[in-house]
Amino acid sequence: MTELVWITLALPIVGVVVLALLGMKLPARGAGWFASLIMLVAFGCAAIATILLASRPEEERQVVQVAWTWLSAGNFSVGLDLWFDELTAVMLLIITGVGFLIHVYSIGYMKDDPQSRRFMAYLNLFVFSMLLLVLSANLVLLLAGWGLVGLSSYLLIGFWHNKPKAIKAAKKAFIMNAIGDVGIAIGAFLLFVDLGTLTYSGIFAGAASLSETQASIACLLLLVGALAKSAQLPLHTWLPDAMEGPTPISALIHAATMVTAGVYLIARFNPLFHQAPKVLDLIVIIGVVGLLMAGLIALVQTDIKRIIAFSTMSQIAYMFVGVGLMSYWSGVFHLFTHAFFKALLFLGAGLVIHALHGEQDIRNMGGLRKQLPKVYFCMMIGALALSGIFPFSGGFSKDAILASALSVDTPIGWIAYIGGLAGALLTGIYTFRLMFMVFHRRMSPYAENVIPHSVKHHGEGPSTMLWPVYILSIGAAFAGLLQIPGVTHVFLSWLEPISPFGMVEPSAGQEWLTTLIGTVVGLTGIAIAYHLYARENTAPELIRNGNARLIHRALERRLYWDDLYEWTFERPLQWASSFLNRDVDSPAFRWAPLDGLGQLTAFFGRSFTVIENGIVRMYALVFALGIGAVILFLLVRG
Amino acid sequence: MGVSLNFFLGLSAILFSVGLVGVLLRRSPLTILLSLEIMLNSVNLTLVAFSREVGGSDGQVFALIVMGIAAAEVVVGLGLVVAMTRREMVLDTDELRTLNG
Amino acid sequence: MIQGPSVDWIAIAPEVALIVGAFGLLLLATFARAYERGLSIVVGLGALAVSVAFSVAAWGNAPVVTMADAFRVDDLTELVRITVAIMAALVILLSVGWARFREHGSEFTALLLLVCAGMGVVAGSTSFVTLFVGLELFSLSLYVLCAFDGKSRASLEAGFKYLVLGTIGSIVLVYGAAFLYGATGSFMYGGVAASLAEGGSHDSIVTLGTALVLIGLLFKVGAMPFHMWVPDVYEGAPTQVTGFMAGATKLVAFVALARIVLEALPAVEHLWSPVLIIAAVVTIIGGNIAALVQTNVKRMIAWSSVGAAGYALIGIIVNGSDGLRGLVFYLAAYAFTAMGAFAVIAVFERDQVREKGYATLDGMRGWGFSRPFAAMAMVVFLLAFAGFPPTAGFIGKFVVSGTAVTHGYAYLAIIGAIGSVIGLGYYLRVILSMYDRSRKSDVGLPASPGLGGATLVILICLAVVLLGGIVPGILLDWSGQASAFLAVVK
Amino acid sequence: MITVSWLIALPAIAAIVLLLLPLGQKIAGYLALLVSLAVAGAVIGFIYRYEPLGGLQFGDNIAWINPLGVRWHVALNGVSLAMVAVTALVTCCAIGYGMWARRERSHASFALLLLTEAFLIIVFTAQDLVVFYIGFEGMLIPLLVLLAAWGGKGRKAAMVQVIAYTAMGTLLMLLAIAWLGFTAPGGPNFDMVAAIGRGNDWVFAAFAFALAIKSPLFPFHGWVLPAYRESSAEVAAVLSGVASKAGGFAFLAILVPLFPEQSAKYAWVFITLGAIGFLYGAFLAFRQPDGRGVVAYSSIAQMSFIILGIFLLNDRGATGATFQMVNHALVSAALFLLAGWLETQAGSGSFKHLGGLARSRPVLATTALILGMAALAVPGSSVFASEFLILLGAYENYWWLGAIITLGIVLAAMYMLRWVSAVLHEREGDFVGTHNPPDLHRGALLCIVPLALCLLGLSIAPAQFTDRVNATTTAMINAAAKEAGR
Repeated sequence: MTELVWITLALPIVGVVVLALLGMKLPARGAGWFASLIMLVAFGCAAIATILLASRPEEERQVVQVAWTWLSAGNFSVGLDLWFDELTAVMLLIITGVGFLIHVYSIGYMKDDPQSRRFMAYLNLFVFSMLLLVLSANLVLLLAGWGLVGLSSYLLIGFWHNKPKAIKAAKKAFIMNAIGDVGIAIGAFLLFVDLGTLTYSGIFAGAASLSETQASIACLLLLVGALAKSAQLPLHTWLPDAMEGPTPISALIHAATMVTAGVYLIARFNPLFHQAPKVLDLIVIIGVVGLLMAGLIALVQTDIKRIIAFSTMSQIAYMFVGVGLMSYWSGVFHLFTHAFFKALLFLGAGLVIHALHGEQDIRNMGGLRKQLPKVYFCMMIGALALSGIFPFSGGFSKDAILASALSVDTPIGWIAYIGGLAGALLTGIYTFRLMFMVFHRRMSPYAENVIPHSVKHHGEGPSTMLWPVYILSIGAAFAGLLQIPGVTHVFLSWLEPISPFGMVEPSAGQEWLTTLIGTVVGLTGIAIAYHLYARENTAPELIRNGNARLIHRALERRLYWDDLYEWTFERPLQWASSFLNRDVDSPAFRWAPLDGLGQLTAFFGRSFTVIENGIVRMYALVFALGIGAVILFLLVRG
Repeated sequence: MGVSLNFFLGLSAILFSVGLVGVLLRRSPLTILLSLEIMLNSVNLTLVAFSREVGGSDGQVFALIVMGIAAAEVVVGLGLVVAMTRREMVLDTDELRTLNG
Repeated sequence: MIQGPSVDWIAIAPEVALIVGAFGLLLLATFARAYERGLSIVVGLGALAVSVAFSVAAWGNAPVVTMADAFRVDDLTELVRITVAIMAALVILLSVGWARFREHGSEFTALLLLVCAGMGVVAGSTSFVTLFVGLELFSLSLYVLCAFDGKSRASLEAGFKYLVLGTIGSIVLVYGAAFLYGATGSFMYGGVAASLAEGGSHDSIVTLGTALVLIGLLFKVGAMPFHMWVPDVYEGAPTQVTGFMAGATKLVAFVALARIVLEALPAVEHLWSPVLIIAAVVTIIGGNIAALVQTNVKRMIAWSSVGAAGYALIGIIVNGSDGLRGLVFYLAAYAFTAMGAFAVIAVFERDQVREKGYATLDGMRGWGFSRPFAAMAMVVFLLAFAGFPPTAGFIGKFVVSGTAVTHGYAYLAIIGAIGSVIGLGYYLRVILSMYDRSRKSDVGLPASPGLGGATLVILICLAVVLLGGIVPGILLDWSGQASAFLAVVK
Repeated sequence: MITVSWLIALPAIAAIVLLLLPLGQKIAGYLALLVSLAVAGAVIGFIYRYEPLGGLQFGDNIAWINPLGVRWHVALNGVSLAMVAVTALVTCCAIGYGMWARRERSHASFALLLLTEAFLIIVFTAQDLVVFYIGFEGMLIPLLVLLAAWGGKGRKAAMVQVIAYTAMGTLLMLLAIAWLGFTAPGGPNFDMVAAIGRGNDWVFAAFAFALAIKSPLFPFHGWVLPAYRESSAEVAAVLSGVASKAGGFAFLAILVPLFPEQSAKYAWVFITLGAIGFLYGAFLAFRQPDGRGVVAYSSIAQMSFIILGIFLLNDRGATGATFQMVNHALVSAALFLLAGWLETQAGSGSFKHLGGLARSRPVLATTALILGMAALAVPGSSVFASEFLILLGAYENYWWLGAIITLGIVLAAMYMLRWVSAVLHEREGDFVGTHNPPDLHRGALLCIVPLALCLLGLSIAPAQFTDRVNATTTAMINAAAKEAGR
């Protein structure tokens, strides 16, 4: 079984090496299919490994294997250790499964791009990094994976590197993630100082011995990493910009896998977070605020991918709420379903954009359901799942989180519950605003121009792009059935062993109640969206009148977070750097020794040689004065 | 023994100074050579004076040697002056300043 | 019949050989003017070889005192004799292609041999009388050698300036000796020391005498503020003579200074030590900063040799056995370095005959590409001046400053270090200029007359400088053996 | 049996041969390359035979300058071995690059590079203080001549800077060495072992001053930017890659073991300066107008960081610092070679004129990216591993210090990304349009790839490195750590 896991981990890096070395010698399509095939095999291995894991008795499902010592110094040593358990298996399946689909999709998506081989290599690199992240059995290796996914994310966001906006977005993402990396690194240092080890088993075993303060500080630092990677408040600003990258990337990295790593981290470190209940509360608060804020901002965005991006942020905030409430299973469950429906929405959006020759503004779309019926159908499934409508997958998972909040029955729980329901309303509105503006209402002039031609030539899109969407639709529609309250509990029982302290499990009654309320709220949101957007884009007039205008503007500027960071960090940093360069380093360290000392010495030299004027009488005079000086000196001294 | 040592020493110091001032003030190479001779003679005077004071003839012998060497000195000096004249150089030491700095 | 002092002819054989060679050469040359150049080379080198042979044979023997105890032949004397003779031989080799040498080779060589003889006398003198005689013997000959390039006004100017100032220096020295004689009743170093040790040494005549003797010697070594002659004379003199002066004269003057202050004046260390310290500090700093602003390379090295004199003074000030060994090693190494550097300049000057250029920094631009060997050797010599490993200059600097640091004169060593840093600044200007790409010609220059001799000189100096840095053990041993004959105060 | 002395003699003799014999440029190049490869091969042999717990190995200890008690004592320990290996590698690459770039009078430049290598190996292997000094000061000569003869427009000013800074430091160190050696009990003795614990504060200060300049440690870094900017690419690679490591190496291998008391007493000075320098260099790198400026200031930052790691006086810090020295040597050497290539091909290294080079130049883009990512210590890279160790060491002693310097890591990410995108990405610069540089040439690539491969190898198994040096670094800091009470 562990061999299969190793193979799963190794395959993508083999892909990277092969693609990098063969490079242009490979036909573009061949490279795409090769990378996809690798992912398929990896998925197969992961699936078989999961089945083998499931066939073991529950207490033997935690496998740790050390390959070799990676780094050591004194009594510090970390190895290339694999950790394979139920949580890892879920992540593994999502990464390789969704990863495979998106690889296939990319073949079609990138078929006209001359650099598609590079794209495929980057994709494989990302998958490898992500697998490393989830498979690691110690914090250093986790950090390595954590950083490498950041790197691949950087490479892929900036894939079209002649677009300055894309490069700027890529850098922003990388730097914000670097802040997160640093957070985790410091957390690791503190844990090492406190516990003397960085392996999961060591940390989990020693967690109980930590004081609450120690545990809280360590958890806070890990949380910094989680927030940065999962684009949660206040480190979220990179995610919307990251939409400058190719759409498959948005689907894979910025929806299905990488951004959920924060949730994975918290779930993984649940024994540690258990020691820091205040941090868990903080996570819930951040989640609630984040999901509401992202939902509100999503209401007014006009870029189709940005809307989905803010929705991603909002949905991950739900997961944070779930894990923050110690209902780890529900958070991961939502992560699981979200991978399907959000990847689906992104890929669907990609098809729309493809059909519109790269147009991303939903105001330039409209009425596309006739031209793109299959896409419309699939995206509708995704939209319903996202809005949490029973019986689509999102409904089950989101309601599981909210039901957990209900069952906790603390002030925090109630905040989460009510906030989550409000978020569900927003979700319904912004999701269907998107759906109605893209697929319903009258077609915009731009779309009218482009679409007939596009559909005539390409249909709805190449089959490599359509089939992944179909498969994801099936997942988005039915993945929730794994966990029907009171009927099936595959997910819960599968994940239960990962938390030694148990998890919050709502009763079936609480779940059904929440499902009912959630569906009603979601449908209400859809109704509002229908009222506002289904026929004409009436909302702008509505909102731009009166006091709502200011709010609208603020939401459009994403509540000024970017401006805040620009004025508090970016500009002061540049200013300080320029100041140090111009006014400190150059005069104090580079100018002074050179010109100052050198010129001064030369000046002394020149003044001094003035008496060496060539006239022998002068020389004799100096001689005479010297004689006088020496005699005087000796006589005066005694 | 009417004249004390200090008188001789004083005289020699004056002679030395005269010679030195000559070197400092005069610009003719020949005068400078003359001034040098005066200085040498002040040394000789000192030597002889001390020789008388100390007893023995060492100082006087040394004075003789100094005289001999002074003669050689002048020969070399005059030779140089002659060479300078033959190169049509101005016999003014203040003009001898192509070498400076 | 007057009873002359007993003379140990074997002991003074090196000087005798040189003097006989000098006069023999002059005689022979009058009869064979046509062969003047060849004769000069053969007789000159022969006399030097005989002189060296005698010295080498006596190396390691017990010291011999002769000439009415006024002359002592010990290993220090031998070392000076040998070094000076080798320097003179190098001068002859370097002069081979020189037009003046072809015409007046016998005079030049004879004077050179006399200089060597005088220096031998100075090195071994234990009396102010012999010191003065030796000093004047080599000084007078040197004045002429400096002015020897009759076609050059600068050469005459240099000779005259050297004569005037050098005479003042000698006068001051004798004047001081006279005062010491008056105070102690002796011209012998030993006698002076004994008398000073007995009586109180606060007598103002002693003070005056000490001061004047010191000044005379500081003049000869070219220490500040009695250095004024050095740049002009070094610049104006024929380059090979400059090399000889920078190397041999300095060595001899320092040996004389060391003998006097350590053998004659140990009782008045409180008088000479502060003077030397101040002179050392002023000389190191002054010499180097003046060199920094020079544009003529010959003059620059002249100024740097002023600085080097200051550095060597540290060895006397410290005057432990380590310090004196360092001093002797430093000076011997310096002699070869300076000779090598001036030999390179001589090569350059011959290349520049048509342009009538001096060895200015500007004139040297790109020259390194035309004469790669000479230029590379110059780099080594300059690095040796600056005290970089693996040259003898490094070992010299290391031993001198090391003893200073360990004997409580760390501040002098630090001053020396500052001087070295400034020194690096101008040595590198020369290197930069030689390898300036803005004016380069790949065309090799034609072989100028006498290049072979110059190349040989450069090679010899290079070998000594590098071997002195790479395997300095033997040279250090010799220096130690020689310096052991200097009394150590304290 | 091959000893370390061979490693020194081989390049030195080859250098002399190259200088003296009138060989053709091509033959000279191949000869130099062959010699550097032979040295590298011998080093690989040493690595293979090295016993991590065996103390000093492959050494020679013979009488040399008897009157001064100086012995030719050279040998390898773990740290030396690492530094010698990296020196051999960087020299190969530098010579290879020089061949590719077809320098004028290249035989002289190769000879000087080999001479530099010989001196550097002396520095890294010397067990006698005078021998160490000879290497330390000696390497300045070839480097300065290389800078002077093949440097850029501002080379004269750069040289003055280098001299003003380094010469003063090394001379003071010479005085310190002299004091240590001449006052040794039982006659002059310059063996390092004999000097342990005998120094006083002043001697320590003189040593530290020289090493701080060489490294450079803030605030003695003024010479770095001009020197790195004006040197030709391969010289800059050697200078920043290995020559600057002589300072860091000597801090760890000489200063700390020889002056345990002072090292413990004044550790805070170096830690403070190291922390300031790390942030300062990062801040300055952030706004440099060209690639060399960025790498120069990042080198200042990195060296400050390394010295900080050494003076943490714990296993993690010392091993991490050693590792970081090797990593930084590889990274900065490769980056300078790349920068040099860019300058020759695009006509400028200035960000103003560059940009968009990634388009249709996949090899260049990949190489630059890998190096850039290694330089910013992307987690999982060997640089990350070493920085992690140093930071871990910092946290063990002073958690607040670790917190401050982690800021520098974020800054590093910012300035390296700026470099990557300014060269490779965004819009095409005007010089890129006019010069239309090709993709990275195979010749230049061959010089950079070995460095990058080493980085990759070290990323995969850094423990292969740390296991070999652990014992040595522990021994080096042991006494000082005891003094500091750790």
